[in-house]
Amino acid sequence: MSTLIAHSSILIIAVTLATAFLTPLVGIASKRARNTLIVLALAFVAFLVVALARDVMLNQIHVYTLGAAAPDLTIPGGAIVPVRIILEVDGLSAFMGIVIAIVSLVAVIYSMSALKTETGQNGFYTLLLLMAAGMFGMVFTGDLFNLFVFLEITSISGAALIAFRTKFADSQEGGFKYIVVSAVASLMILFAIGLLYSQYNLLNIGALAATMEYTMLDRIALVILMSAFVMKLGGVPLHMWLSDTYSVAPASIPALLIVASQASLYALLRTSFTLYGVTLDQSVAGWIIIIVGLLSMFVGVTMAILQTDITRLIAYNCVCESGFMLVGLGVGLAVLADPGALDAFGTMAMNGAVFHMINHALFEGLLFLVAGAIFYRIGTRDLNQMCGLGHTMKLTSVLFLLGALASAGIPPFNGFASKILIYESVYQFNPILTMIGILVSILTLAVFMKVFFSAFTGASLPRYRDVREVPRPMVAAMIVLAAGIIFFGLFPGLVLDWIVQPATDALVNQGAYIDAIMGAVP
Amino acid sequence: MRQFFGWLSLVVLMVFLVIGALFIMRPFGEPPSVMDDYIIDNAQEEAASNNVVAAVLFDYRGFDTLGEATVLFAAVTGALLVLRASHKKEET
Amino acid sequence: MSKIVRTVANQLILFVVIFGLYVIIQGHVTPGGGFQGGAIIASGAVLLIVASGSQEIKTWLRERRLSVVESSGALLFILLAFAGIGTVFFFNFLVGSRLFGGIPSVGPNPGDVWTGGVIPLMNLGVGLKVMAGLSAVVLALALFSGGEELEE
Amino acid sequence: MIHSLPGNFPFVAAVVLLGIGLYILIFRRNLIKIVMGIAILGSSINLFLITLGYRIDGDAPIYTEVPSELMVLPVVQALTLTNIVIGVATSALILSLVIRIYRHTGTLDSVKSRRMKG
Repeated sequence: MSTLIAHSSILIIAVTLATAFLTPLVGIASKRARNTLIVLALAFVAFLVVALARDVMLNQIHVYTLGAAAPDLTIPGGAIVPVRIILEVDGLSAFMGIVIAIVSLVAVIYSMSALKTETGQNGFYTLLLLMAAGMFGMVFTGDLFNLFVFLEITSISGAALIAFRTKFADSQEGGFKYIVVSAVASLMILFAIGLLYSQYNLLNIGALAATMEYTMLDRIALVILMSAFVMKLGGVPLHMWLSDTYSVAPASIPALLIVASQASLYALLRTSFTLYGVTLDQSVAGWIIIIVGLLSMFVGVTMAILQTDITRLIAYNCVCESGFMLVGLGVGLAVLADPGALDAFGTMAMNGAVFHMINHALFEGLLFLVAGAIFYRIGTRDLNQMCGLGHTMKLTSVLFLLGALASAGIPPFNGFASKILIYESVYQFNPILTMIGILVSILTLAVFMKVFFSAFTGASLPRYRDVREVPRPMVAAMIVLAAGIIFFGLFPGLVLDWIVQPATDALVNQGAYIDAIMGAVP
Repeated sequence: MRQFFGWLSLVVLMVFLVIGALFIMRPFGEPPSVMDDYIIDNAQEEAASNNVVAAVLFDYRGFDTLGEATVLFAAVTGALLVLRASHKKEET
Repeated sequence: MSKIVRTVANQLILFVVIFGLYVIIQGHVTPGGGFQGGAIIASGAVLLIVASGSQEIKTWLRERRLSVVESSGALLFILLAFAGIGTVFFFNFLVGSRLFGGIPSVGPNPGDVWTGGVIPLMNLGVGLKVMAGLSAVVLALALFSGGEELEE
Repeated sequence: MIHSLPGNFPFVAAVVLLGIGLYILIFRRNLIKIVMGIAILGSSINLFLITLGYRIDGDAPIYTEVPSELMVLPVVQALTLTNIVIGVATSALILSLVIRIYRHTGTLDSVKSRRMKG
């Protein structure tokens, strides 16, 4: 068991990858065998993630040097810096790993019945697994260039998945947009990596953070990295691609795309907190992130009001909710150098934001799955054509209401638990931010109530008379997410203590991250 | 139109950063080489390869190469997926 | 294309494949490697497609078969990486053993193919993968722009 | 600082390519040209990376019978190789998407073919 845990960080990525390579071969022989293989592999990966997360949160940062004589031999004898690729899993990485494992498992189970009649399923599941592997790689790696490679894996497989419905031109255009944005963002990231490499001849994040001299060039690299990651996660000046791509993808894919954009958020945090950290005065960067977050909240909610397409509406809601995370994290970043303020409200703000990340993945995922279920039955996403669906799709409408209330931050659901943390702490930083946040939440509630009453209640239309509930595996996938929402809402303290607090501690504690790599140096 | 302005601001930012970067870069031809010197000196013993680039690709940074092969795999799968026929009925 | 072009292409393909294999197998001694060699062989496939047309090629080569080869190449690569997991994933476990285990003397020396540990084997896997993958994409694009949709 | 400009000329070449790529990406509406823009952008980054690793009078990092004292940096060459393959993969996927879009809409103009509002 201890051997398994020692190798678990690489096994999580490699097993997912190997399953993806195996899927086309098995899929030719038998569909059933392929589906079993995928579910078993992902369940095994989920088990490994939980075991690894438990180990990381109880003991210490987990380091794995690929290709060295021993996993913890980060710096070979005779060298003074790490030369090999090192996987480094701290609290935040483990937290993200849990999110990715849950959502990808749910997405696979949902797709198995939602796509039963489609062609090209082998390719679909291959790409889905590759995307999961790419996200695992992004959050576990401790190497900048490796991060870039896994970002590319995630975005290329994501673009192909968005374009999966070959019948609609929209899908292809959405995929095209996504891949153009991703290609530009990742090339910018590579440029910044080149700038850092030219100065220090290093690629490892921990080693770079230890030797960073904060010259002008480093600041330029920071700005390029930050704008590229904001572009990838859909922050406001660069959010236009988001609604076009999320709305045209097959139902289970937006849930994964949300997690992919959160992996980009993770990368943003890694660069700003760990790579640059407290030595660089981060209050300017913090304020930039806060402003991006505020704009995201505002634009997201106002654009959501105008939409008549249900998935586009949810996509704009995603922009809005990621604004909350950015504000919380920006406040944390702005006071990072000030221990008193950090203790008073900075840690709490980051707790709220990190907690909101997992909540966001749960409730937005649920909303997208519900929208997919509606599309599965009635074949349209247009809100003007939906009426009275609640009479026949009772469970779906209840699940939609649940997701909507959680998104608007109504107690006792999970959105409330994380938003209240953000409100309270941000109020001490700047009261105006909290007021804007509450206003945006109320508007979100209004948007979703409008959708709920127009689509699910009212007279049932004759043409939707024989619309039935969706098949059982789809319902099961949605119920898993709904159970998560209720559980996280009822017991926020438990979640905070177990997974959120270690993640925030890891974020703040730059020294521990560096020591795990450079500790061998006298 | 808004997209245009978003892109434009991005470009202006990039151009300034890059021009700034040029003047403060390390001089061409004299890069620092902490990590690379170790690899050049030890590649023949550790990876048993005369070609140092191959040693970096498959030994020191083999995981990157695996990722790169995966990118190509994903792109090929995606291209075949995008170009496939949808004979059967679309989901309704 | 005319008969001359087709005949020449059919003869030339042999040399292209041999050169590609050479680049793959010598990857750890001379400039080259799996990616480069695979791309060279795939360019041979492009030559065939251009010379004889995608309709003729598809009677004996379909992109589905190529994608099976591609998966196998990728699996070979990742299995070789897995094989080192006794110590660490991606550990070069063949160094010093009988198979490709020779260690070249330090400093300038003539290259020996029988070195490199797992590097030549990984080169082979990657070469197989790149060759099949690129040929499959080119073939698929050619068939699709010829007005045909690919089968499942 | 400015005196280092003539020596840094290879970086300037990379940045000029970068500018051309971005220009194409933003001001051209033809989808194929956008793909070209991305390819040029990728090439500029490749050029940038390779120039970072050059040492004056350095040889290729391969031990042959030719004696050599100094080798150029090998890691950055491996990174470039990786980026080249990634660029090829991106182009392959994006071109197949473009062909599909053309089949659907009959145009390659990104403004005419766009049905989504942004």
